[in-house]
Amino acid sequence: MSQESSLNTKSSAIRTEEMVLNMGPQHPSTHGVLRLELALEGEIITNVIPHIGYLHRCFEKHCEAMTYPQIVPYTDRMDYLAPMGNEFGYAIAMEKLLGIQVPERVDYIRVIMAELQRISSHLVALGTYGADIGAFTPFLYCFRDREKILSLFEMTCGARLLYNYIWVGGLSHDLHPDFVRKTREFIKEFRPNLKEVNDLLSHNRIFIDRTANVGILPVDTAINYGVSGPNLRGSGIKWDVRKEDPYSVYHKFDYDIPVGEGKYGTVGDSWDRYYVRVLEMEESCKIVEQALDQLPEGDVQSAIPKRIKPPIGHVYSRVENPRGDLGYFIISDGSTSPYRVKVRAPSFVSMQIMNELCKGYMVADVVTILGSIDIVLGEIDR
Amino acid sequence: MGFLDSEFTDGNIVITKAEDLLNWARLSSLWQVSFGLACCAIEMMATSASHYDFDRFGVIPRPSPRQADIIIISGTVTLKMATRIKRLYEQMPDPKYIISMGSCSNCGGPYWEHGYHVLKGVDRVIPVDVYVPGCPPRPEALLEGLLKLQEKIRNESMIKKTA
Amino acid sequence: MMYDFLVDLFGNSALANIIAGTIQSLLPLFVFILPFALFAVYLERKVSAHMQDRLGPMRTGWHGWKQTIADILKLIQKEDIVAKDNDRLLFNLAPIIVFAGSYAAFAAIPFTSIFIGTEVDLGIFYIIAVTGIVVAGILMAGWASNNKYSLLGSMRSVAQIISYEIPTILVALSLVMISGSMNLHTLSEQQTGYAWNWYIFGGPGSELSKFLLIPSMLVGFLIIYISTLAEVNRTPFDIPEAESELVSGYHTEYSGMKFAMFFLAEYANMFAVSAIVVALFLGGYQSPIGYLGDLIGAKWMIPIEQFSWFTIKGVFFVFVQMWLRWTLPRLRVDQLMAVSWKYLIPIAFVNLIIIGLITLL
Amino acid sequence: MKQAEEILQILKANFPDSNLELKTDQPTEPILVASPLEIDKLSMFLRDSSELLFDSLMNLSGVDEIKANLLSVYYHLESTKLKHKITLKVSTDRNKPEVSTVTEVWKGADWHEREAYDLFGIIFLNHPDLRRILMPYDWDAGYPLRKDYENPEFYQGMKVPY
Repeated sequence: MSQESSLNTKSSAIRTEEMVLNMGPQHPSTHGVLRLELALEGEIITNVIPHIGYLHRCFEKHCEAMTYPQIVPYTDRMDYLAPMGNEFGYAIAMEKLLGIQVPERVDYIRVIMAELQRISSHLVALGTYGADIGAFTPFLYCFRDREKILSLFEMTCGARLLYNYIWVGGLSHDLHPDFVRKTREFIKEFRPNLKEVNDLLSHNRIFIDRTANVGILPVDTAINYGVSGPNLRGSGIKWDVRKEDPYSVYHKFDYDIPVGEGKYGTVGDSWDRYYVRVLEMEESCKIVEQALDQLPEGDVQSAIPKRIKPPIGHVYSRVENPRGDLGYFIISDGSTSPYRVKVRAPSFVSMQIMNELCKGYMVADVVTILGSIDIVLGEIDR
Repeated sequence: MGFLDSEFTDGNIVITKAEDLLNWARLSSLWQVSFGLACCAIEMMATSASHYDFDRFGVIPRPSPRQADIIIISGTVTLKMATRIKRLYEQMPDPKYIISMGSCSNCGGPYWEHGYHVLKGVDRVIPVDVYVPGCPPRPEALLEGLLKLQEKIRNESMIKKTA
Repeated sequence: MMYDFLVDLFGNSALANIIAGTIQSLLPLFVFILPFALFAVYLERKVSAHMQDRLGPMRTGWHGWKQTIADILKLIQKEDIVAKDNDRLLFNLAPIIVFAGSYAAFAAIPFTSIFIGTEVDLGIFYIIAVTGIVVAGILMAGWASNNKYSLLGSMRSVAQIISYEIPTILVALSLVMISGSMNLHTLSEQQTGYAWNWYIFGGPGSELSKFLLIPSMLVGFLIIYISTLAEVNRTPFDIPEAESELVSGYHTEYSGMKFAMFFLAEYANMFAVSAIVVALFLGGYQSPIGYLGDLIGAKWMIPIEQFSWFTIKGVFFVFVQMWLRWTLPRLRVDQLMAVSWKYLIPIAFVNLIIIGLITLL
Repeated sequence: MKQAEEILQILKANFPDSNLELKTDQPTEPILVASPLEIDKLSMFLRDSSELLFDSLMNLSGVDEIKANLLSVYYHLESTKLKHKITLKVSTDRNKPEVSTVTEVWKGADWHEREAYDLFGIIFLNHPDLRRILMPYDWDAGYPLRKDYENPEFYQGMKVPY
């Protein structure tokens, strides 16, 4: 009887319960092995708990056991969509610690490689984002163009994905004689292809409805969380390590920093973050063209030290990777391998805003928001 | 050995032909779990994309393991992930096949020595049919691995035990 | 017609009736639906591949034409998994119901002027009612799977199919008002002659009302095409099986042949809804340019020609469905509902009233 | 834009009791050494003071200084408005590694601190959710990045060494 009465008192409201939905580690749109624990009220998200570490490959432990040049291949495997950027960051940090000045040709080639890598990385981001929203065809168009960049890299250093190309103090190979011509050809045919993807995806009404006004990230929150790269710029602030903290020869080129403008919704929504990447590819093309025009002659291996043994001390240095501000913190104890290396991975930091962004949206929007942050699990877990 | 026994052990024409047909069906429609682990997953995606086109061989990605036939372990298997991979494998219906793609899932790859959180070879948790070496393997290498797997399936038999 | 012939063939007895009934009901399944579903899956893969700069299946036969046969043969060989916590009865029943529901719709579809499964006077009504069974099957599948993705997928699917049935019915109703019949055979017969007599161009006749009807009919055609897209869960309305969110929706837990049944039902359904659109608006099996059989005086050729025309029109709309799928992203579940309740239904209502007023003229 | 010395002067004026020290013997950037239990108040001041405005935590790294029997935490701060940077360091006893959390100040510190806890065993006092992050939740073989870490033979029945 008492049970019945207690039921009766509550019968005015239907008993509801939060549903916990486990997304991942095997799920088509978690971009790798991320696990998201979603608390749902119907289809509305009340809480998101990301669980990471499914790809923790002990990068930092390996650094402590390897010599300085041996670390380069391991840096490749962190953000495996932008290995050139990772190597670049490591080389810059080590050169700062060692006080090496690299030949100008090396700097130019590094910039060309890093920018081509940025294009290829953003192409993957665009393609997978389209696939997340349900349009599968742009994904294949993006991969088609990416293949062309990979063949440029292959021509230079023989590898398709993980290059071990940028060494401390130099490069592993000089450019192939055809590289300059082929890169120019690529950029010439890439621009119309990018427009095609734009027509198919960026300005598609359904795509805009799905992404505009979803997952709005205010600038203050973004900075407080330490978010960087296209995610931060999507919130409408012009902040790029290449301009704020110039490294290599970036100061010699003329390019813009695209920012989110809230064209179809609020500034800082998923569409803005997405579109900043599209615009950045165009800017990267500009940088590559200028660098190819100004490319000096020289030996790319003249500054490579025979034996790397930095003084006791520490260095923190950062570069603008496709996903944001990639920092290396290296402590040297005077031996041939570092005492401690810590990587500030941009995706690791950006991933933390998931909960902030997703609350109150629907299950489908989790995919939209996650895709717009553009994470790489190799970098988050290292 | 009696006549009937030899009919069944040596394989008669009807059984052999039926078997060929069934093997052909299995090998030309290998649906893959759309599941990527690490760097190799990007090469796996490139293999399914326009330039290399996995679909030519009848391989299409299925998001649910219940509807898949092969699982390509594409990348480093960590200890935290190993149990999930085992579960994923168990969720797949028989007959199922596994391609281990890349050094990491073959044997731990570059992380074999200091990787305190890396499983040194996915064959420590699930049985592997084809190993594809490389770090990461090129798409051509993965295609070659798939052809090897098809060869293996072609020689399977319902009656005769294969190794 | 066919039924009578078969009954005659087997001698007029109760048994003959049963045999004739069985043969007649299975005939479309084996002659048309299964081959069509196999062909449609192949077509989908080829169409998508060529739209994406790829080749698609190439290794099984000429340009991989045997691919779907291999797929089905493989699916038969697969282990049939029923997990411990699945509701065994419903889990096994669901694919059968879904398949039966989409298959039953073919009974009332007029393929030619002489062959039609059963000529029911309530043709449209019957098809809409019988495809409603699919909803029950999907809900069963989602519930019995005991999987959260399946449940969410089936809930979405049910909400979607029910919402989009309303605009479909409203548009069908406007046609019923003009033609005065619910029989699809009659409807097709009314659109005889040339393409100008199709209902999308206002139907037969040459009075003023025909020309007044044309804009309304075009609107009606668009509405019914969009809502049938949603009813068969195709992009941009493929939310129930949204791969990137819900793994594969309500059939996540199904393996082997049971999955194949969902798979074939989906493609059979694609043709069924296209067939309805064709029968209502595009003259059904009628040729747009007259019959060769009439021209050379071979009357027996006409049904064959009609069948070809019907299939061509149907497959064309199936092709458009595929084209859309590989071009457009998908909507979100609330936007999907908004499209139906905020746009399609009011427009369909207004359209219905306008058509009613015109027919009163 | 302020140099490390100026920042130290400002901090000394506002925190007269703390013992702050600027190490300039490094070949690259100088380090400001602070006390582990005061770092939260110090950070709050660094963020909010109108002269400093360190609104962004670039990096937070744990370091095992086994020779000195210490566990240290390095903070790399940056002001996106005033464009200056500073490196803070706190050191704590290896046997009782306790540091105040800065998650209140910079939300981005959350996962960095969890990572430092996971890999070094540094306990961040008042952290909202101090769990392992990269390693499995049931990992009981210690903190892998400590210099004296030894890998277990088995984890959940799987052999760990090669």
